[in-house]
Amino acid sequence: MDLNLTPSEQKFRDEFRAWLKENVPEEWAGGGTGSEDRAEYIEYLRAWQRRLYDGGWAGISWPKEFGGRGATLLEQAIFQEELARANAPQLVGTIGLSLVGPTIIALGTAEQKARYLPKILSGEEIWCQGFSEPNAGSDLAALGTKATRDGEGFVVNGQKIWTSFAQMADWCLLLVRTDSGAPKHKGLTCLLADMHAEGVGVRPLRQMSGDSGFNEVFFSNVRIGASQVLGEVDKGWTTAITALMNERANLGTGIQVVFKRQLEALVARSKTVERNGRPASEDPLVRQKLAQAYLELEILRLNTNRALTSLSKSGVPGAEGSIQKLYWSEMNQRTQQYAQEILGPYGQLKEFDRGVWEYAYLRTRGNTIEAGTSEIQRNIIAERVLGLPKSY
Amino acid sequence: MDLNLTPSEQKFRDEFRAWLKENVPEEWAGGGTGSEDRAEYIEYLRAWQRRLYDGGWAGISWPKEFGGRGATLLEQAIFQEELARANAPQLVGTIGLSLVGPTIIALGTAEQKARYLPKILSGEEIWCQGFSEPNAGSDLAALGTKATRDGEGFVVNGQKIWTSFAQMADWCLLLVRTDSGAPKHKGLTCLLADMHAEGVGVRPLRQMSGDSGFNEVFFSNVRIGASQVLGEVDKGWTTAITALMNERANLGTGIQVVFKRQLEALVARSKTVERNGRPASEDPLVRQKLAQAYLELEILRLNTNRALTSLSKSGVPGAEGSIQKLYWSEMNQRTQQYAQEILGPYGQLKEFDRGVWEYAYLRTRGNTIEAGTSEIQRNIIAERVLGLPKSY
Amino acid sequence: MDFDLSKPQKLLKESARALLARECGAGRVRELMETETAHDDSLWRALAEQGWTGLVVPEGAGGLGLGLVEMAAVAEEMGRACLPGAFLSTLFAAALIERAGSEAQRAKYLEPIAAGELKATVALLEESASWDADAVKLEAARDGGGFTVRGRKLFVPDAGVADVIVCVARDGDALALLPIGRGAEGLRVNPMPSMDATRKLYEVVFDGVRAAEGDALGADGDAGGALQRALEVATAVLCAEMVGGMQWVLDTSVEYAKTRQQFGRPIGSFQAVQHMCADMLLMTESARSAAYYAAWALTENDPAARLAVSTAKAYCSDAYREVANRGVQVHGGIGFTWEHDLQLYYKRSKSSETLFGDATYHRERIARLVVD
Amino acid sequence: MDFDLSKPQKLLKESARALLARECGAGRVRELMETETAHDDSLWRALAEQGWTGLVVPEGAGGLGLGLVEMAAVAEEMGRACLPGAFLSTLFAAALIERAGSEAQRAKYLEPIAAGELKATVALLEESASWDADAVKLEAARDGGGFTVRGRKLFVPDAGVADVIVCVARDGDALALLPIGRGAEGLRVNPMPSMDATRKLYEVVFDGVRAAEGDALGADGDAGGALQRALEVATAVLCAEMVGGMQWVLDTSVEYAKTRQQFGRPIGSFQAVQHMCADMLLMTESARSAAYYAAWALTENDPAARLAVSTAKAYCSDAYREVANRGVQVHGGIGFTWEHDLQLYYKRSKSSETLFGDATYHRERIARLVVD
Repeated sequence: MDLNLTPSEQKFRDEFRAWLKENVPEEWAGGGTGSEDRAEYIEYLRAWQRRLYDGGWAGISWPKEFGGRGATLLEQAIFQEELARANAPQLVGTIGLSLVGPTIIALGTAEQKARYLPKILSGEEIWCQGFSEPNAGSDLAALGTKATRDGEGFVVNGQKIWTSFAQMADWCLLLVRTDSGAPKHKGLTCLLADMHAEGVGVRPLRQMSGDSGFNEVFFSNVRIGASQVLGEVDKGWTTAITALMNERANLGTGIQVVFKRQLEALVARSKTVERNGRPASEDPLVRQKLAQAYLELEILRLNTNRALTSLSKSGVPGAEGSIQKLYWSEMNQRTQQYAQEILGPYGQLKEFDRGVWEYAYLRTRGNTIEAGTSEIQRNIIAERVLGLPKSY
Repeated sequence: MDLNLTPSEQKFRDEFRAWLKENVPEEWAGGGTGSEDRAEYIEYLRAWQRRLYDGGWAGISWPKEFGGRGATLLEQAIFQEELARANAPQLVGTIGLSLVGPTIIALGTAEQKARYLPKILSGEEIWCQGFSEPNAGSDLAALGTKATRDGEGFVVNGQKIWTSFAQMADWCLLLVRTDSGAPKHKGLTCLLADMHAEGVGVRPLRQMSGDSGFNEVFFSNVRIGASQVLGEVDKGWTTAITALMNERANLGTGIQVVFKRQLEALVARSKTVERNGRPASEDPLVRQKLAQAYLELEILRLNTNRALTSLSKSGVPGAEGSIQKLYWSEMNQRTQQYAQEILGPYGQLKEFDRGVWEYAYLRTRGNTIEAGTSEIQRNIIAERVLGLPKSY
Repeated sequence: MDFDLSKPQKLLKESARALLARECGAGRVRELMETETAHDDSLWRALAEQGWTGLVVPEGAGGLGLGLVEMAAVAEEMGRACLPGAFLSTLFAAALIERAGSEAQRAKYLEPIAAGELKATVALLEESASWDADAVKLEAARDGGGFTVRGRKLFVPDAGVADVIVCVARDGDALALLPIGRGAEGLRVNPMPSMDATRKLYEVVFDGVRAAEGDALGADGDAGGALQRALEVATAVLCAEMVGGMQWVLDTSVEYAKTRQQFGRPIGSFQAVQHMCADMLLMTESARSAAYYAAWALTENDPAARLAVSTAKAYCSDAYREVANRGVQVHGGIGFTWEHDLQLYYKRSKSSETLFGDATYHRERIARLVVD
Repeated sequence: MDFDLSKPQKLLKESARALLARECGAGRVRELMETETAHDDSLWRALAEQGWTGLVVPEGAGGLGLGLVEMAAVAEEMGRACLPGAFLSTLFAAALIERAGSEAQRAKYLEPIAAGELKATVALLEESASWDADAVKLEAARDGGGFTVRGRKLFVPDAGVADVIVCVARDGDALALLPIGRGAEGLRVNPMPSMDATRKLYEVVFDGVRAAEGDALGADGDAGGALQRALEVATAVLCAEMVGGMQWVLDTSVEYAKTRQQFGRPIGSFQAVQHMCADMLLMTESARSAAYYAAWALTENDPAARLAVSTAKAYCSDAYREVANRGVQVHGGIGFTWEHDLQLYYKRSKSSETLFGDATYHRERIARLVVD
């Protein structure tokens, strides 16, 4: 057991940290471009990814032969942490980089690899992921978007939901039903769908927090060629699982830095808001809450490091992702509740600290739902880790 | 809405309170007889019930024609509260009075009523309830104790568990399987079993708290006559449900007084134990815990009063009992945990306050298991109150 | 003992539900959220026509003179409808005026309030955000037979639409309760946009606002006591309102759990969902017991009333939030959208949690009464 | 970075599990519970033969000189076996002697401790039951080149079997750490029977007990610092022990959930039970991360070590209790019996919760480091 970084891990971190110091745009420090224009904003993010690419920092987990850096799992974690620590702009190509790219590498044809991978890395093409549907959330395999045969290709009709980045995406990793007669896990196919094709519509989905991080995507007689099948026809469930494994292997290393920054801000705020005539930070109840938030976050960091070690050694993603997701999502909800209790009515104001507490409290509520509800995560842990019999 | 007692309720309360003042044995104030002798202890409790009977305070919920007092539901609650308030000895005949008696009244033959009811009232005969088995806990209908036909009567073989009062009981309301071929709810029969019959064995079951409130009861070729069937042969599930309804209609009105006394003791103790160099009662964290314990108990009292009102008006016991049971059992566990946090290591001592905190903490752990686990109560609430579909 | 609404109380509650369903559906609530004050004249008139603006105002002052249990029954339905606007603020102010006002002052304010012609609020909180009267620092400086107030109040609900703002100021060791009319010289009201847009909050700036000595309420000297009692009344009514919100969330979630299918079965057949719903029921019913008891105890002037109010608010503050949390979880993604009405209740649960003091605050009050 | 036990560490842990399974099965634990001291010579010899009594004792003092990660690995297995007796007490005392003792004192005590010939404990708590050294009031009165101690200590673990009791007393502004031998004149040790009978507590009465000035540890003046560091070591080891207990409860509950049938299915197929087990896993693994990190940080003299220890103890205190609570609930009635071994772990979870400070205590320590 040695929790220090190895010299080569340190070198990786220092190198990337130095690069970020040079390259993170100054105007981003406030968390945005300053511009209200949506198209400009997207171009800005594309340019940022392009810069990472040019610097050799795109696809760091990808094998070198596909233009990646072939980094270790721990280096990937360091990469995410450093991005967050530097308060770098959002990675607009994240779905392509962490989910679609690795799946194409695993299951794509030579042509698909040549056609799509370089543009994912360079940020020239942005991807989104079209899996969930209004009636297929936790029960993903129940999805109903249909692709019917049309000559060599398909015609797609249906609706997807909770699609991040859809409003700026060029392509979509789309899971559709190609055989309605088969059992629900059997007749699915994964397609590489052009988001600019005729018949594709995107509607932003406003959240209770007021912003629109997700979208609905509508497919109305959208034609997709045979060369756009990823994996095999009617074996899309395998492709989807490969993609989801890649998603769940993301242990949330970046998000922890964000949490840490929020907690530091809360500690600082606790010294300026009042409780019983003195700074809240001197109130024993507030202190308990701050300490609990601190220790839970610290344990998240430690759990992550253990999971990284274990994944690095086994090479096989297990249920670590579910454990991490369950932990951080519920932790974050508790912490934001503590923040509200500490800040009192200030925490609800839209103009106190630019509304970050109000926003975070609301946004956090989605954490235990998105990317697999806490209930689904507990089922996975019970069944896959503990070997308990299936509950349904 | 009027939360005051009506004049007749007040009269009832005052009368019983006065009677208790005269009749609760002084030596009981310490919570026991002072004698270590088990047989003596049981006799003592029987004598106490006899005294209640002679005073006209046995079977207060029973119709007058069967020797009861025909009291209203609220008067029954007052009765329980006053017993607890007066710190009166345990009601050794409680299973007979609140569970077996009402079931015999509802389903028994004229002979059974004549034979059993008076002796339940007088405390001459003590009853226990033989339902649960090692393999039939939450799933009661899975029970396997067998009664095979033998001429007009039955021969019983099997084992019961969690049987309170078995070590002192004269009779047992025994649920057995009379038809192994039938679906599990169908082939059951309820018998009135003589605990002194040959082949009946009782083994006290020690709890983690060290005492033995429950027993195992073994039936080995025990002969039971045909006249001892309560209800109909193979329709014992109906009889059992009638009995359980009577059990669950007990809303825990007595136990609240016990909780109140414990909380008062905890508040008093919080003034003598230290926290950061001053009485714990001045520590803001301790104060929050005491207040939370107080308010939860107060709400238990209010919920009970609402349930009593609703039961009185509808006359039909619904899921009120499940709601009450779920609430008080989990509340009591939280409160005992607060007590431990407030008392620190003192709370674990067997000789601090005569070990009541140590005992209560451990004993409380059984609250969410006995008389229907919290999981079963939540199922009942979800399905019977909220109308959600069955989960299994 | 009868812990149930009487027939007339039940009728009142049913008619409130019907009226609010008609006049204040979710669409209307959303429209009002988007306005500056969340107030709507025609809706207000509808409430007033029912007599609700004067429901607990004494008959002598033009009200219905009913008790707080009746008020709680109506408030529960208001909470169920997530009624926007100044009802609770006006009720708080009216309760304060009733308890601290002279006969003339009561006539002056309560009659138009009962008639629906006057909306009011109480400006209490300052930077400390404390609900303790002791924390009031804003000074009512005495000069020439009157007061001059300079400073500001924060988190004042509905100040943007109130015709009268009762300012709680410090007058030496005592409190001065100064009703300041809208448009008074030196008075400025600035929005403080907050999570719950159905209950708008404001900063109220007093830039040398003057009040005549005779305008001050609580001239009998117990302004502090009157404020305390009025706060208790408003808190009990808020608790009843919270119960109504919880009931809406519970009903809506149970309904969804019965119909939403996943894995070929309604999600309500999964124990995890079942048990969440069971807990929501338990909390909602417990909150209801506590809220109505507080209302009853205040009406009866029961010595335990103060304790009953803090018990209710401490419990309801935690319970509404937890019910709302579970409601969103049962709904999954759709419950997290702007489009779904759950968000209205989710945000209301949060604003109600802190209004008139959160659970921690009320637990400390309980401790003072049962520990000290 | 490698957050995993090394091969030798794993081997050590496996051999500890095997030995404890052989020497300290549940039957043995129950026998020892019923004794006066929960100590057994042959079991102690078995531990000593493995070198565990000197595992973290420096090689120069006859120990194995291993680090706290190795100790944590063994302690985890001890917790899994619910090992009764004075191991942790002796480790605490040894850690204190190692940090506060002169070379001669270290030789005098650590060598026999490592050899398994000496058991020891530290007498710290008094009536206040506080783990803060500042709360120590028992006075070591200086007289004629020595100390006289009059008063009592409470909740001293294993004092009934310790050959040496290190008494933490007040010497003006400083602390005096006085090793008092069993049988010293004026020393009385009275049992304080407590919930967890595998870890016996005692009142230790000092009725004019004398100690020579040269016997006192911490002559270099930093007795307080040494006590603090020793407490941290003992706390980290206790946390690892708690992790082992959680793992036992988790494994046993999962096994039961797989086999116990109700309603024609294993109860582990009910979501309510599944989710309780999933939470138990999450807590056990989180506690493990925290405990091993604390052990590692202390070994490395990491500046964050103090924070790591309080993080681990605050989390483990809550987690072991909650895991044990769920363990009983999953088991139902049988888990509540004396007969079932769960009760051993249930009670150990409680005694461990308070030993060396409960979660509230350690959270306040964390606050001092991260808030102030």
